[in-house]
Amino acid sequence: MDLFEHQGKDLFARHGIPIPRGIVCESPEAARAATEILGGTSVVKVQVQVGGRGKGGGVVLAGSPEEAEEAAARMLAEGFKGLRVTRVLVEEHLSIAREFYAAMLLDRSTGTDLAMVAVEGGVDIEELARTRPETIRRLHIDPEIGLHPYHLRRLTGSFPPEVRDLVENVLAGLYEVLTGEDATLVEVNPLVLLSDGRVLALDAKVTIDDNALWRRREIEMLKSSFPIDPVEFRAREAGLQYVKLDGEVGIIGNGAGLVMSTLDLVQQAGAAAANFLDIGGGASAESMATSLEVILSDPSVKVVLVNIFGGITRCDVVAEGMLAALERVTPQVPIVVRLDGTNAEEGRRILERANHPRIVSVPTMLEAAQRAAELARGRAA
Amino acid sequence: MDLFEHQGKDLFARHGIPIPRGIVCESPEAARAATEILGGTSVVKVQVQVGGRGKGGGVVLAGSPEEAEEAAARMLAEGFKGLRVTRVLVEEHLSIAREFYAAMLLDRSTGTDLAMVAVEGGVDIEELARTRPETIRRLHIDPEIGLHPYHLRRLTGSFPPEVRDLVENVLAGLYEVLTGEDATLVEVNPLVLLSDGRVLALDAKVTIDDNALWRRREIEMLKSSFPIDPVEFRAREAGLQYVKLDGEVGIIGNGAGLVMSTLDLVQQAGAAAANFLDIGGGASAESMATSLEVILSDPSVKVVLVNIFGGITRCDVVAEGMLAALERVTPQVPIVVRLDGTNAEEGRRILERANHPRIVSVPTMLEAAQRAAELARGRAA
Amino acid sequence: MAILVDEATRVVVSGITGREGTFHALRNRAYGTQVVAGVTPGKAGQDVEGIPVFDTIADAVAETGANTSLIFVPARFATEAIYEAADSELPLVVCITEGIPVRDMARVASYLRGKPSTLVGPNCPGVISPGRSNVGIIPGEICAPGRVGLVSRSGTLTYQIVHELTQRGIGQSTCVGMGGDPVHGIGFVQALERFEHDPETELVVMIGEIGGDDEERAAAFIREHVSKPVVGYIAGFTAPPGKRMGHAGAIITGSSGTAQAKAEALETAGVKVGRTPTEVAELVEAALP
Amino acid sequence: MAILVDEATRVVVSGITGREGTFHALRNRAYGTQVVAGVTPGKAGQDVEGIPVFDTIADAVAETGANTSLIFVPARFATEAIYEAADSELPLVVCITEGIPVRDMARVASYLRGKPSTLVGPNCPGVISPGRSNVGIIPGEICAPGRVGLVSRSGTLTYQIVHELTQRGIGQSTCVGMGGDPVHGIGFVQALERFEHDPETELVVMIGEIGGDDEERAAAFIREHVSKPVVGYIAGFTAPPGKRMGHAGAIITGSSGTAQAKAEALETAGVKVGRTPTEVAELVEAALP
Repeated sequence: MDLFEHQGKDLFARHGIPIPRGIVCESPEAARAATEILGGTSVVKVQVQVGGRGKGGGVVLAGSPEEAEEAAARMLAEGFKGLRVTRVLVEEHLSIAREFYAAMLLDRSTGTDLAMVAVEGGVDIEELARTRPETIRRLHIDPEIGLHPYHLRRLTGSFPPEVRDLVENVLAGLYEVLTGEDATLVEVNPLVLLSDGRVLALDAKVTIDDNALWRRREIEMLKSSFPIDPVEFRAREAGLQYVKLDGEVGIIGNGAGLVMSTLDLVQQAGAAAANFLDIGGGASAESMATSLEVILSDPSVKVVLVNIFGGITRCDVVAEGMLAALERVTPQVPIVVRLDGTNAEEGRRILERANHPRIVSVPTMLEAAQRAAELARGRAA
Repeated sequence: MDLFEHQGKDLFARHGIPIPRGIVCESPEAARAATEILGGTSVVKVQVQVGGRGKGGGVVLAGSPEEAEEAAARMLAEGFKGLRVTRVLVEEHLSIAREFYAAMLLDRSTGTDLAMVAVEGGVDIEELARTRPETIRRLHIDPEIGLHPYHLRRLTGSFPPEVRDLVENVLAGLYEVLTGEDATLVEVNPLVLLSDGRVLALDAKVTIDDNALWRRREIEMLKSSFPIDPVEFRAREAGLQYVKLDGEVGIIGNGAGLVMSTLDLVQQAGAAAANFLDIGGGASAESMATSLEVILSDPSVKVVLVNIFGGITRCDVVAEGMLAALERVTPQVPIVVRLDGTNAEEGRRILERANHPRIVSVPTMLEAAQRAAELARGRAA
Repeated sequence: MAILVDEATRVVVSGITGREGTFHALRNRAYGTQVVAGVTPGKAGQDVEGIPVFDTIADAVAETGANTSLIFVPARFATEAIYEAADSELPLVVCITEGIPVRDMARVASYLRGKPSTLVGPNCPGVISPGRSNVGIIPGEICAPGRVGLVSRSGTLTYQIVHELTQRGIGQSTCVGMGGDPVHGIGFVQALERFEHDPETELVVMIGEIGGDDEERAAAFIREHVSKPVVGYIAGFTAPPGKRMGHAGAIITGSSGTAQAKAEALETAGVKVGRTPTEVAELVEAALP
Repeated sequence: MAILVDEATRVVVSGITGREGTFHALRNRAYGTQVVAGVTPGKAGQDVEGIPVFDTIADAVAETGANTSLIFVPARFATEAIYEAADSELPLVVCITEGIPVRDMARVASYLRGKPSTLVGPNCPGVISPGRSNVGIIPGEICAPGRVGLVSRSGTLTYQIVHELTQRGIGQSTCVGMGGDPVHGIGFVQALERFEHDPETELVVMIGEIGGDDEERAAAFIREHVSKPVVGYIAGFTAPPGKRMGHAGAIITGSSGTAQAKAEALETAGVKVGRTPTEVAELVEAALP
């Protein structure tokens, strides 16, 4: 779960990391008032869960309350990179002397935490990593012993001596957020040294482990602030892994790998997926029914492809779920179905008996993908 | 640092382990009043830092306030096993259905915590360990992962089903005391099941790691309650490792191993040590001076034996410390001195120059022990 | 021989009295697996259709000689079950449970280093040596005994590919579902190493997906240490790049992590990479003697 | 050869700017030890009579090629220094500091398992290979190069016995002060193992004391794995039994832990045990060719 910048900064503040003064605004008028509070100038920052804001016009320096109002109005009206925008962060305008980079993440290769810092921060950190990787200090922190002062000293060795203590304080705070809030990533880019000598986190990127949200209820509740389209909302409510894509074949499968593979096969067959939907292991009839309803409610879907290989999931349950959905909604598009694995025969028999006009049963995954692509092309033409 | 029973029980209570109602009393009258508060009967328990109270008359069942007063008066007047007694614990008299045993300690062999429980508790636990070791369940708990519910289930597997949860609660509390209070040993013998179904810690033996007292200030302050003789008090104030013994040769050395070896040699030479005193590594002149004063203030000392082999400790500093002490006190007994190691020549030269009438310089440890024993025998005769 | 599980495997199921635990324990037993015990705290003395239930794994081991742990308990109790199995020194621990916080797994992984237990999973379908022993949720009926070893990060994709192999008459020595979690037990490298030394395995199929660098490390290992033919599959060529927030991930993985990069790394190491599950089966068929 | 330290040893001293750190670093250097660096946070760039000071052990290693850590920092920072040395993968870490809480050391010991660093100490006098390298606080002038290996739980008692050996013209290959803390790094067994394989060591002296079971385990190891003669000494025959509170200690150690029991265990394993330091030296003299 990716947090908005202002939510990440709230966590930072709670763990002792200095952040700029700022006010979250949901209207242009609020942005204007906030700028007045902040002394007449401000930085207006769009709140979205993607990167690239600086280059994409998502961060605007406002020289007056009016300029802040205008910037906020534009962001709230136009959105950002195709995403709906419901809020902006209006922050004090600061005099920056120098920019650094700091990040910590749980490194899956080693199963330990990895801290990274660079004395050269700013937007081009990836470029820096490619061209001069030695400028980025990396240090693994074994979870068995946790963060120690020597880790901090090693990380800040190339920082100007007068800021080392301040940067170490920020790093200690980042480690607290990482380990104490079940984050998998915390990133500050840039971490800034101000002209007055303070060190602040000017940005905040925080990703929380979805598997740990049950013990981070306060963070989980932030989800309610995320803008979301109605289809995604329904899918999430049903506990489904759903990602909207640009194509026309609605895809339902069980297991991320199988669904990804289905997407690949559909593309190889000349069509494109309208979504990624994983009903997960051991899906109930109800979650299958909801999945089908979710996909059928997407107007860009020309064909539905249901690809189930049962392990924990039982194909008879899946078939019943599909029929349940088809009693509630009347599909306008064909539904290509391929069932295999646990109780597949029963599942296929259930569908056969139902003899639904939209259901096209296909024996193999490859053929199912090809058939769906073919049908999609036919309907698109 | 060994705690009194009542102090251990305070720690137990703080970590959720049920204990009997009890009142600490420093006078017979208080014991009488406490017994009245507790309903007219009580158990009066002498508070000392040694075991064997049950067999030694240190625990008295008082059928009336008067009996409690008498018992307390006897304990406070007579002491226990040669120790001064300043307080007794007056506890409610309980109806005991069954006795168990539970202990946890940091096991030096493995560097992990070790839990031990027995369904048969009571005073004869060591006998049980010898004759039927299988009745004592032992389980190591790796500090890397800490105590888990499965550890508790394994430990309580042979307990009556109806008390397992209660015993597990006690064990979880003991583990908290062990790890959270820097204890090296926590022991409950007996852990009792009462007729009304409750499970209580009827006794408490807690040893705290001396090296960790700087971060357990509240526990360290309990030291002020321990009765101590004046010689021991001075030694402790000076940071010296001092233990009073029964012999007549006062021994000062540096390093526990060297001092122990000196004790052995004195005994082999036919005398006995009056004490164990380790001035520690890198001793200052002042700590040497205090050591000598402490030993000289013990009337049972007939000869002093100073055996120093310098590593961090410098023999010149030791010699100066001795002379400083001899300016403050005038010894009535001979002081056999053996200096070797770091700056030994300077040390010996300093003593030679001082030419003190009581100081007998001896070149080797073996000869020093023999000479001290000889002098002790001569003076004893 | 096979790897990890065989006729000598004796399974103790943690969470046996739960819905999934009961279902799969009985299914594994019906397959012929020796499911000798279950563990559910507080239910010692009961049984699940004849499988005795114990309070602790230690009790189960003492009473039944179990040597393999199979874990079905809910996510928030699953790491506890792994620790318990490791402390009972079971050589194999198969954790099916999904949804374990990654930080908890990092601690587990750290604890298991140097311990005698091999962990498979979590969030995995388990291990089957067809015709011998099935420990987990892989549908036994899609497998057949044979000489192809298979290791996969993906559950259902494994079934798909095993299914296609079996339909062509190609049996498997052992199929290992290593699971898709970021921090996990046995990986491609350790499975490949075991298959390399297993005389019954003639060829290895490895099924990867986007993310992480398990496949890249496997490619490096194959080049140095694997003499048997390896056929690969990578899912996620058309997966959306994802709404990536920060740069840190890209900095540590560099260009790797994409399906394209993984497939290329494997091909450079001499692995034949199929573009579809069907092509994987065809490549295996062609490569077998 | 010798064990643990020799001419190739390059020492970085943690806490070099403290009183004891400076004193012994210079003393070790004066002995001929390559003391190449010191570490004191915040004092990087300074030097201690020519020994450069760094901010971290990692910096010191990068700049000076240090391969051995010597720790003099106060007790509450000492485990930090051990972790730092281990994370810099120094093969040898010698911790002189005394007074470290035993629970902290238990965590250190757990962390070091499976790591490439060997810890000596804490609360120990260090290691000396006479004439080659002295890492710690053992007075170099009481030692002489030779063929007796020595390992001891006690600091000053070690000096005493080394002194008696040297006075008889018996030199030492290496003297290891393992320290007297309940949880410690290298023990008798590991030192004996290294001496057994060291071609320059012909005989081993081991100096134990009451408490724990290190000596008993050493006796078991000697019987199985040590071919060289071993001479022992145990301190504490007349030590007071101590004001023992609980029974738990006695339950786990049984009858062992006393000086008598330790001496008997060693003698049963073929070790000659001297009753005084002087007798130890005599036994060594008699046993050497």
